[in-house]
Amino acid sequence: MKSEVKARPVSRWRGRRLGAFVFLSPGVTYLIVLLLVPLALVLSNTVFQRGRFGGVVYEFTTENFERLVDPLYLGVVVVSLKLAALTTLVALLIGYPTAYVIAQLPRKWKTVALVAIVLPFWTNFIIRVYAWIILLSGPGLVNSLLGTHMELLYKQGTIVAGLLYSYLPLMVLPLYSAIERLDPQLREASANLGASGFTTFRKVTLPLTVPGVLTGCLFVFVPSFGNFVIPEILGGSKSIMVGNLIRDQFLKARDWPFGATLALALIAVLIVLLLAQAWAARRA
Amino acid sequence: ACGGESSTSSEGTTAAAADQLKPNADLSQQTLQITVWDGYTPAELPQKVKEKLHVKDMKVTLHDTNEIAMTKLTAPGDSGIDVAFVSGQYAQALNAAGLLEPIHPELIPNLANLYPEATQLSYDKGNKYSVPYTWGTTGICYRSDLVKSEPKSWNDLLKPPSWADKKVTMMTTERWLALPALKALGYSLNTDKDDEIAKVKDALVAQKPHLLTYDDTTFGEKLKSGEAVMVEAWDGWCPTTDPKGNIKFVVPKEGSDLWVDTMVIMKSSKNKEAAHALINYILDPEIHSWAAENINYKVPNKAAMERVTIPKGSLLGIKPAELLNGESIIDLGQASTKYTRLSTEVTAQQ
Amino acid sequence: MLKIDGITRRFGEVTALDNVSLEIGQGEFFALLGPSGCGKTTLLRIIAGFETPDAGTVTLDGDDLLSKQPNRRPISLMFQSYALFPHMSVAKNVAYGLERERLPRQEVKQRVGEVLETVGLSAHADRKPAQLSGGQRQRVALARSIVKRPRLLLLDEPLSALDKKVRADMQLELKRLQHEVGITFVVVTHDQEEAMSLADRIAVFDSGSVRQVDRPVALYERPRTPFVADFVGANNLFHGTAGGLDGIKTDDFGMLAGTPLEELEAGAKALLAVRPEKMELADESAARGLKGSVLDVSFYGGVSHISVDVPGRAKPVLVAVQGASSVEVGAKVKVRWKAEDAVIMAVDA
Amino acid sequence: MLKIDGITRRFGEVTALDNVSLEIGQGEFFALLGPSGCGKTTLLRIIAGFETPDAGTVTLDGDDLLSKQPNRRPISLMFQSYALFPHMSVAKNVAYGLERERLPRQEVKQRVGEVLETVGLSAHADRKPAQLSGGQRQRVALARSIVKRPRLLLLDEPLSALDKKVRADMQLELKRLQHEVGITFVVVTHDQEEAMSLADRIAVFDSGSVRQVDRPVALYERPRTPFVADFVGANNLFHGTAGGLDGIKTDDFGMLAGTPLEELEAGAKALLAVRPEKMELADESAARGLKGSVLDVSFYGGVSHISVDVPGRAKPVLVAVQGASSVEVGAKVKVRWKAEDAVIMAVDA
Amino acid sequence: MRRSKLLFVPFWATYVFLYLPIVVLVVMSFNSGRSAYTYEGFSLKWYGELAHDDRVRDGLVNTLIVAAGSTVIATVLGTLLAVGLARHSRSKLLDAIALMPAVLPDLVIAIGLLLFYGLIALTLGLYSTVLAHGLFSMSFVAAVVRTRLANADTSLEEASRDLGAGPVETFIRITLPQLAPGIVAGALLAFTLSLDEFVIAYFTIGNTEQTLPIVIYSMIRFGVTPKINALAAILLLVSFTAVIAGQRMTKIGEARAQD
Ligand SMILES: Nc1ncnc2c1ncn2[C@@H]1O[C@H](COP(=O)(O)OP(=O)(O)OP(=O)(O)O)[C@@H](O)[C@H]1O
Ligand SMILES: Nc1ncnc2c1ncn2[C@@H]1O[C@H](COP(=O)(O)OP(=O)(O)OP(=O)(O)O)[C@@H](O)[C@H]1O
Ligand SMILES: NCCCCNCCCN
Ligand SMILES: [Mg+2]
Ligand SMILES: [Mg+2]
Repeated sequence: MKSEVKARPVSRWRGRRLGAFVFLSPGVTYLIVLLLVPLALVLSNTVFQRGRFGGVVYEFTTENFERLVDPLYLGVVVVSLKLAALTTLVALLIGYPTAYVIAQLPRKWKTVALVAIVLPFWTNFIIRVYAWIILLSGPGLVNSLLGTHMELLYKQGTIVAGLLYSYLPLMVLPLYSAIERLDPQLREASANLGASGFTTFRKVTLPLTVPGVLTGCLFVFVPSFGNFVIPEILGGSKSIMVGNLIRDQFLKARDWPFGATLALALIAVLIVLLLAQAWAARRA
Repeated sequence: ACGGESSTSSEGTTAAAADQLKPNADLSQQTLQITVWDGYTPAELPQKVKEKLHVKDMKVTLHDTNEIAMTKLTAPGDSGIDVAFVSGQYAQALNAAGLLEPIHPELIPNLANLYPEATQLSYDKGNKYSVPYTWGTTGICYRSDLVKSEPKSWNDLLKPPSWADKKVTMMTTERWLALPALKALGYSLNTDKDDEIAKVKDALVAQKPHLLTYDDTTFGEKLKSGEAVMVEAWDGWCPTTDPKGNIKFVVPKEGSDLWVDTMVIMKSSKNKEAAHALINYILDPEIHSWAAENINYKVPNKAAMERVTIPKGSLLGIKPAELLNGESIIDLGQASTKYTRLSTEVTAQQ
Repeated sequence: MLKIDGITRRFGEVTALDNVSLEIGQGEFFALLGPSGCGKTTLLRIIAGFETPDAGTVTLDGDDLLSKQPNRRPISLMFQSYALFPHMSVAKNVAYGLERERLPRQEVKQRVGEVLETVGLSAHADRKPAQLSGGQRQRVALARSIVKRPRLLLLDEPLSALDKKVRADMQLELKRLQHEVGITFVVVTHDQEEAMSLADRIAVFDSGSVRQVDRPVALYERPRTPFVADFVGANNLFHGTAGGLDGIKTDDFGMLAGTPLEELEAGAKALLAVRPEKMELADESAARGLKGSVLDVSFYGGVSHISVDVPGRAKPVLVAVQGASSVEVGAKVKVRWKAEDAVIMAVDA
Repeated sequence: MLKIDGITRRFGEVTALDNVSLEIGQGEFFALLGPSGCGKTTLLRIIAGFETPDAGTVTLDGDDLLSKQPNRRPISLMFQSYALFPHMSVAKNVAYGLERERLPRQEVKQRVGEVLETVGLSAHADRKPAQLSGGQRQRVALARSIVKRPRLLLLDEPLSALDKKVRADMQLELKRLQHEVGITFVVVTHDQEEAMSLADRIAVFDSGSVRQVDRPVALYERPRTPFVADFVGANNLFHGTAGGLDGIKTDDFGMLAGTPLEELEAGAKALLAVRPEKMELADESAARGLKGSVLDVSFYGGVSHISVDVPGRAKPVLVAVQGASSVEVGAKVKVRWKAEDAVIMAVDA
Repeated sequence: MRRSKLLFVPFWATYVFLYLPIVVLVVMSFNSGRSAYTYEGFSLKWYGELAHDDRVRDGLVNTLIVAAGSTVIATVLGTLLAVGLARHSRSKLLDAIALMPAVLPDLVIAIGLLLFYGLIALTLGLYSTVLAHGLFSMSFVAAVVRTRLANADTSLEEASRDLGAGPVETFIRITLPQLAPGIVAGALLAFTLSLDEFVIAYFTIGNTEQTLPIVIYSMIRFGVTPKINALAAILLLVSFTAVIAGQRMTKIGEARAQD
């Protein structure tokens, strides 16, 4: 009997470890080899110097980190945060009701609506962004239709619209996935207790779909934050974002050490966000 | 100019001892892999090269910008590229990094077709590691029917008159972002002096509220549509041959640059004989003239240019001597980050 | 007054409710009784507004209910599967309905405290539903629906997961609510004793139709149809043909004594029903009664059930006696009853 | 044989199980009875392998169970909340366990058909759980766990959503399984009658501890602790001090007749319990008995409960009589009992 | 329950927002003129030009190979990862690492992989891009699937274990069907993102291959031409056809499963 008592925790643990191994090892191996090792390679550059003609000179320096705190770069970070946050907010505001309606649709329409969300994205990112130029530019469609000559492009608002357009599906899909599994009886119970549709949404549906909201927000916020193509094409590079900074270091200045340092800073911000997200999702 | 000297004599050329190449190597044992801008070589080039040079195979990779090409070429590991097309100052940087094979002139008899001026370009005097493919300058491209007065000075772009307010564009590729202000202020395009760069920055920041946008690629479209009336442009991309005939190009009185897009052979190439043969083939007037006729850039190839019939309004007529008035952009090594920083600081300005 | 008129609801091939009409008075305690799957939940869901009938109307005090949104109906429904909000504590779940009425915080707090006290969960106010046992969850669901004191309270198996003690307390509480607050109750229960003891009237359902609506004692003592006789309480049924005012004729047992509920045509098919507690177990040598042998004796606490195998009957005859019984399995006995304790009813062809 | 030894399980502050030990024999029908939240479900979940105890061991025929993965235990658990697979039809749900044993298709089909027939859901084989009523779902859950015929069957409130008729059928079926297949049953039920009639032995739980394990009749007639006396069946309890072999001394009623279960020290605190059905309702003028007036008469079908308010007692005395009662509310009566029908037990200080 | 009509406003707004530019693209693809802005008359000539463009065709084929390959990797690994993280791990750090590829700027991943592939002297090809796209797609799939696992009722899995199914079988037969809508959403996302991805593909693909975005990126430097619009229109047509065909197939599959 005694030996059984001892044997128990060990073998239960073994059972759990086996599960962990089966489920986690393929993905984790993949992450280590193709994410962590390459990231380590990039980040190891942060403490070295730019070679005279680009490339890396393996001499230790802290200069990159000193540059990092320059108000110039902080200003760019603030703008990026602002635009990304705004994009995320708008995406959530229109993405949530959309996902909600899709989740309630009859089964056959559900798939259709869902696929219709991503279908435009099976064309091409750059083509779609250019489509906005056709729409919004001086001689573009909107102005022709309205008979006006407004300058609609090259503004921060245009950047937000472009980011929104690019990342809205990343908001809708996780939200759909979260809303779809809610027990409809909970909404019924809420209505029965006198809650209006909106209150039910606020008090029951929304709190129960917080994990989906968090995932969607992360999916929209982060690539918006790190984007460089849209500020360039739709914003005319008049406001740049963190992504542009990093891109410029890697591709223009060929200052990989500083580019890696900026990337490190970005990753640090992301990790904080990701940890917060993981924490909030587990709590929800 | 001083930057040019220092880099041509830098470690690159001296360190990279030339391989022994066999003039009569069996090219059918070699393959070719080139990287080039889209549309910058004839689509049927690989086919023709295979037929003419009897190489086993030839493949073309496209790159969009010099910077991306540089990233691929400078990454650790074998890029697999034999011949790369990059602009002059990048060829200079690649060479300085020891990545280029010196050109073996004996394997490229067609070098003789080049204008003499094209062998004395400051980033690579004597074509030691690069062979020029196209060249040109930068100026103001404008709508003659929409401007109240013809632009003459870079200042017309930097401080646009009220009728051009928010109807001008600039390029952001950093050396070209700085060019108008550098020239307007009378500085060298290759300056690395902090105070001069600071003044340039002030000028560009002051200009920013009056810009339509920064644009490196589609400024021609914007002129045609009338969204912009004056833009900073490379000569070949200024659509002066537009049938409406209302687009003109001017090199401002303060002067401008001379840019060159070149062909280089990678040191890592295992097909160096074939690479030389390819460059030689491209310098053939019949092939090289294709570039002038199709991409509207002048080629530094006398024999080729003579074959070209120059359409009305085209800038192909600019003579090499005129081009040489422009200052060559050379790689500034460590100091080039100052221009990145300038570009960042200007664009980051809200 | 709640008036249900001609309600029909189909799910594909299944007709869950078939032309159901009921009238339930103000302040009445009304029970729905019927076999599993007969449509009870469906009816409650229609009244509450979560199911739309294919035909029929529902009015509350003359107002059409069906056209109202669920949250606008003065009705609380306790769900058979509870439907507790998993992200809210017990107290929050219970407070939910009150908060929707914009009651002052203090009042909400007080009423929630009271009702949790009533259902015996004061100590669990801060727990989440996942941290509760089955019966505790059911009590939260009950508390959540009664705390609102709506005009109409619909309870779907409200006490099925509770032990006898707690259940008795809850029953008392429901009665109190009915009397003090004057709420109308419609309660689904499979527990007949519960229905009998609590309800003013009971509707017996079968396959989507109402079979009988009556006061408990009448339902028990005067079932009008064989289904009700069989379904409500245990019963010993004998088939035969009407044989005058005092019995039926059977093939196997001859004439059996009983009292017809209504006049029956002689020769019509009829059913005679005797409750187990009206059955008497007599000695084998007794003069009257059907002969049989004891098959099984089951002890149910307060009563014992004795199954007696009577030759000629497929099902044994059930006899209930108070307390533990001393009769032995295998004993030869006779079962008999008084004519006034046996009910005779017509059988639909 | 299932041996549970010293099992303790805590959830934060709550001790759901506190050093529980039980031995359940091969082929035994064992019931767990206890108030809502006393730890019954937790115990079943530990046996099935979904909860790890903080201390204690569980062995089945000498093999340690706790070290086994749930799917390697020869045990079926029917979940209190059913846990039906929503994406599978009824038939698929039931077949699931058999398919895991890699039985031939034909056999699976046949056994699923049989068990669905047994639970009365043959017509619903192709429906999804969402298309079933509450009771139908419970029967699917029951079918799913019994179809495997495991060595040990754990049923958590298996029949709570069923009406009396279906429930009686299911009870018979469970009994049949026990006898024919020799399965050991551990059944949680809040239905005492069910426990009494089905179980070979019953364990009464309270707040995570076992209070008494006994055969049904013994448990009912000889409760060993006040908790059991009060919890199992209705009971009339009188507090007093031990007063010899034939009664207890009370403050309000003097000496009350009864039979002590064990010898009690004179003057020790004691409790006297009389079952309602052992109570006799006598005329006001009767010689013996406690005086009181009738407070309420409730009809429960087979029996009626009469509450009698006896001055000097907070709770009314409960009297059960068979059938509907003729006594009127307000009537003056006396309640009395025979000494051998009243049990006297010690009260822990 | 009746749904609020009000919710349909943002619902339709979303679709209008997503499709307006697409409609414009398609209309302009029939432009007989060269301008991207002014419609000069109907013409199919741009489609004709496209038909002869080998680069576009090869790019399309490569893109589909990369998208399909990476989606398969991502869906399998991402789903396993999501379940593993939700059921077998308490590590928040692991949670965060699993999300990183989805949220790191493409460029950082691209450069990292370029360095890594260089370090191990890998000869690049389509497969190196498949692996790279698999990386970020896996992360998206895992995250979407996890939103379904949160708060999930574990008693179903317990019931399955109880009925004799091992962890793997339980996963396949019970967990997976529960997760299906999440997995489908995740796979859709993965496929979509890969179809569109430019930067990482650019740096990780072999020198002889190109994906469509790379081809388009170089075509588009001079702005949109109707030829590119025509390409977009054809892509849309292909997508619609694929989706409708897919719908049909699942319907037939379902009908079969019913028998
Ligand atoms: N996950 C949990 N966290 C905290 N407390 C819990 C948890 N699960 C159960 N409990 C508590 O443990 C006690 C025993 O719960 P259990 O479910 O075993 O009761 P039960 O006897 O089955 O009751 P019922 O008859 O109401 O189903 C209860 O008080 C319950 O609130
Ligand atoms: N969504 C549905 N689709 C198909 N059939 C359904 C659906 N909902 C209920 N049913 C069927 O309708 C009938 C009535 O169901 P209902 O839930 O009203 O029964 P109930 O009387 O509440 O039973 P129980 O006492 O078992 O809860 C049942 O036969 C059930 O199977
Ligand atoms: N960046 C170099 C400027 C010269 C223009 N060359 C671009 C080639 C694209 N066709
Ligand atoms: Mg029901
Ligand atoms: Mg329980």
